[in-house]
Amino acid sequence: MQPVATTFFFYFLSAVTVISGIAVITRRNPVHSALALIVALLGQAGLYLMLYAPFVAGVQIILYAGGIMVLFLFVIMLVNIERAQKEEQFNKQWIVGIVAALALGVLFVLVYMKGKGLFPQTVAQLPEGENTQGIAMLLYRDYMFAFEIASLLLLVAIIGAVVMAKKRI
Amino acid sequence: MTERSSHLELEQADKTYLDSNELIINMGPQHPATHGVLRVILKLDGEKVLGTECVIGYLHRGVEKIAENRTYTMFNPYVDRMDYVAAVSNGLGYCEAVEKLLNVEAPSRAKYIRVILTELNRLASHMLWLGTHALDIGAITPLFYTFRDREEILKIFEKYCGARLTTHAFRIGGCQYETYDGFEEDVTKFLKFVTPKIDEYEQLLTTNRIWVERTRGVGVISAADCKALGVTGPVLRASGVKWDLRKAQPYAAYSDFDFEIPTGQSGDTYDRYLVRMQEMRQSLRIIEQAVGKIPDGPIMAKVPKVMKPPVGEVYHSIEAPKGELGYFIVSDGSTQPYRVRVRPPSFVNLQALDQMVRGQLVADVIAVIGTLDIVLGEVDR
Amino acid sequence: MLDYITSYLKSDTTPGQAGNFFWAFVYILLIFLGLSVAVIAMNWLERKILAHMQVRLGPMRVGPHGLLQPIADALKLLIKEDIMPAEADPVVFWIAPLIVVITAFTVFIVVPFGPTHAVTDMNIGVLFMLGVSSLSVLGIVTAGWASNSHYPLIGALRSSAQMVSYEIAMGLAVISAVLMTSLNTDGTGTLSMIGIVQAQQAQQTWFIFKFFPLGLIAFFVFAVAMVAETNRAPFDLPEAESELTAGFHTEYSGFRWSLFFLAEYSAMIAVSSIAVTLWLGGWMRPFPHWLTGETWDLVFSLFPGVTFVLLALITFYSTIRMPKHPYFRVQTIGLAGFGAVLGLIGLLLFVPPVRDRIQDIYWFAVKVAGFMYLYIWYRGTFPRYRFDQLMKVGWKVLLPIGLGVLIVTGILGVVLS
Amino acid sequence: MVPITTLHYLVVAAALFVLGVIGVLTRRNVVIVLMSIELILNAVNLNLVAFSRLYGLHGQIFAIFVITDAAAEAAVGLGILIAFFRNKETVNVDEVDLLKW
Repeated sequence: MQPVATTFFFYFLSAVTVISGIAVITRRNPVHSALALIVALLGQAGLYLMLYAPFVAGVQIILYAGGIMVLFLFVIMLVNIERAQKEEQFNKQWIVGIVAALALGVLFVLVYMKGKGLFPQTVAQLPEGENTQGIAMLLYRDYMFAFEIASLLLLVAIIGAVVMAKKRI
Repeated sequence: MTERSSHLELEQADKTYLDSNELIINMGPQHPATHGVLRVILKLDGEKVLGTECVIGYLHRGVEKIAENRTYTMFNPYVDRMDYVAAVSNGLGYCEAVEKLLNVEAPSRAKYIRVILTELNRLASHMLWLGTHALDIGAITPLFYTFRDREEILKIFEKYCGARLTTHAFRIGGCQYETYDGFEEDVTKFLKFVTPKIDEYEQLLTTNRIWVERTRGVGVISAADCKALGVTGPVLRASGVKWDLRKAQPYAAYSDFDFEIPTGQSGDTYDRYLVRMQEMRQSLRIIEQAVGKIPDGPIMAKVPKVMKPPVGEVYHSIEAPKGELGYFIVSDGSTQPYRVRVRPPSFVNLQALDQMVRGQLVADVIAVIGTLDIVLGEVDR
Repeated sequence: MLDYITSYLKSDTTPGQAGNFFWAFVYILLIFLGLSVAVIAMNWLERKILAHMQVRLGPMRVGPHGLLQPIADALKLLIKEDIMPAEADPVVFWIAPLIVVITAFTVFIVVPFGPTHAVTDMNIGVLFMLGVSSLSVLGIVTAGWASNSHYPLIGALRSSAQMVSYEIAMGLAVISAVLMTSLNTDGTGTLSMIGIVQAQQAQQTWFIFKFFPLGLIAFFVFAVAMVAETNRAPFDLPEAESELTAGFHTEYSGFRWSLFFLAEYSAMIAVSSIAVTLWLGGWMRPFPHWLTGETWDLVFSLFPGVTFVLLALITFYSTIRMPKHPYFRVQTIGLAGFGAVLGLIGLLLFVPPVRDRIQDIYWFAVKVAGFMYLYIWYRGTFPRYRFDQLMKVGWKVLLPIGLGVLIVTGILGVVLS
Repeated sequence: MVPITTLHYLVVAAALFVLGVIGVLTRRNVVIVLMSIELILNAVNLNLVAFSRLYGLHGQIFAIFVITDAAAEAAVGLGILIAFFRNKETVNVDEVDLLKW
């Protein structure tokens, strides 16, 4: 499955992602933010597909959009939002924050401009048809230990979440 | 009993679902599972029921008051409108109560006809209960099966007295109508027809895993609690008390027949289901015996045209499909009763709802309302 | 241009892989139309079959034997007033049904109706299907929240909890099937939907019979989880009529509600397609390795035509049995016409080139239809689970079984290879 | 048209990162702050996957680990949020000014 009309889809997906990203941080209602974030995540999954990374795209959809965001929506529905919506949405240091973040952005761009030549110009040959198999090989051979640690991390997270969210255990 | 969860509390029903432990939900009066216009205010902790309050009276028609302005005969059809799915039983109780007041006894042929019709009515009532109860728990098919078979009973009623639901089948002192030609054959045919059908219902439900899981251990009530709350009928018997007015204080011709009182042990919804299924089989037995030895003779005792019972009072109760149905009638010697008080089984049994559902889940409330087998016409009168 | 169109017909890949947009769009259109027809037919069939299970007739008035009833219903839903609760969140209320419907349809682009009959084949086919179908939870949660009412909210929370927990059991069952694909001669497994069926072809068995009874148990886990996943009886708690009136879509009416309806049925077809692909050999005809040879090929290739001719004969039989009253004349003619159309399709399916092209699709559809019948049968038979019991079944029964099957399959795979 | 190179993806990732940082630094609602963190993690993921196009699959493995971390972080973060909300009846970050309550 070759990516087609690369230029169009790249700009389209990037626009979707960035615009939804803006929506995430500007919406008053957290549910709207969450929905915008889901759109951003799906757009990003599309970008992954264009980067010949279908497995990561699949994981992005199934875990991020289908799992984590459902958790977010659940929590948003559980905590009262009516009052929070009427309050001031941005904190007092918002100007400082935006200036700092934009400075960071400028820094990024500068670094990219300077360091453009450092990237290899040739694209690595990644056979798309064996992406999943390749990831499996790496994950269960080279990164076995990290994988186990990650599972432990998830276990700890589960226990932690239960401990904190439960009224009485 | 429950502390009053007043309307005020309903107003300030929490703004946050997480933080406050209690959520108050209004179930009914327009709710598909409350069997009419019962309104139940549920106090919930998540899905767990902390307490209930029944709000009744949406179907109140003042039946007891109407009685005071009607003659004894004129009031007879009104009682059919209380428990409209078991109208025959209601009529039987009223007629026998007035007969007791008048010191009249119905002839034995009339008594046999009464038994047959009342037991058929019990079957019809239990069938309706089974269908709706199963529907509440999510099994849709039994409803259509039971309605198909209940139809046969209603056809017999229709042939006998012209009405299907509110039959007004009996009169004070006996029966108005002689049985139609082929009544016995019809009833025998029906018995043959319905016996395998009851097996069919049991096949659908009794060993169905989901049904058992949904009903076993749900809405448990102990025998002592039943007695304390005045609960009667299958609900009481499922808790292990062998109490059936047909045996305890035989009326009509019940002393002539051989039948058993099915009882349960645990007093949960599953036992109540089993008890009612057994009762249906016992009813078939009674009908079979009654049809076999129905005597000849008059169907109406000598009753004065204008009834003026002597001054006094009477309490007569029968075993209606839902429990003890009692009539307390005070006569002042005139043609109209001074006071009629009905002890409806549904009303009394409904009291047990709160006790049965506390600590259970919302879905169980539905199952318990179904298993109590209430008819709102009778609760509100 | 013509070469472009015909080039795909000669190729042996899906249009997506061949990069043939024309055919990709044709397939998308066909799937969309086919799904809509399937949902309409399913609606009618469900009502009819359920009715006959419950000793009643079902729809009989609109058209002969109620054949036009779904169309009448659809029309009614389309022209109904569109009601939105005053306190609802308008944007989210509007988006929610769209999310559900789009996810339900998107899934179908990787469903292989035949070795070349799919929009595309992805390296991550199964993962994609599971992922996209799990997105419908979002639609349900937002629908419940946007209605701004207690019952829909509880219904939505219930159903999302249910779908999220059953997804795990479902995923485990799927993984064991994917593990089975790695038992090919070349030793590499695949997540691609077409690859999975080809693995079954190569191993000469449906995965339901693989390592008997392991495949069967995994299939069972999946079959239960998929019913829960689509919120159908006996797991239809989110829509428990007797408890929550209609669950998350209580406040929806008219066209929006029909979108939920459409999504529910296409989700049913989607999960059934996964089950058929993973365990029941996808597009393979029965006994492809026992009953081989030209004769058997011919016999099985006649099946589609025979099915339609049989349907046509049944229709003609009902036409004869229609009441002979002028009132029914139009209906009788209509029914005869319907029968004639079915018969013509049947005859068309006997023509050799069509016959060979339609084979795979036919067998796939037949297997999916079997699942659809099961869904209806469940609905007619089972009472509803309670919420805690539902969770118990998901977490304490299906999850351990799924894990066990996965582990044993893995061990067997290693031992045998 | 300019062909799409890795740099393009990096610019998109940078934009997302900046958006995430703005969200974290300026919003008061904890839920949205958490979502902004997800945005930042995603920007990193996009970088990793874009580089994996040049250097091989290792970047994608890292992306998967980042997603795992994101799941753990979301679970714990939302757990804290619920505990916090239950005690303080608010979801604003700048009201989290006590170490103990």
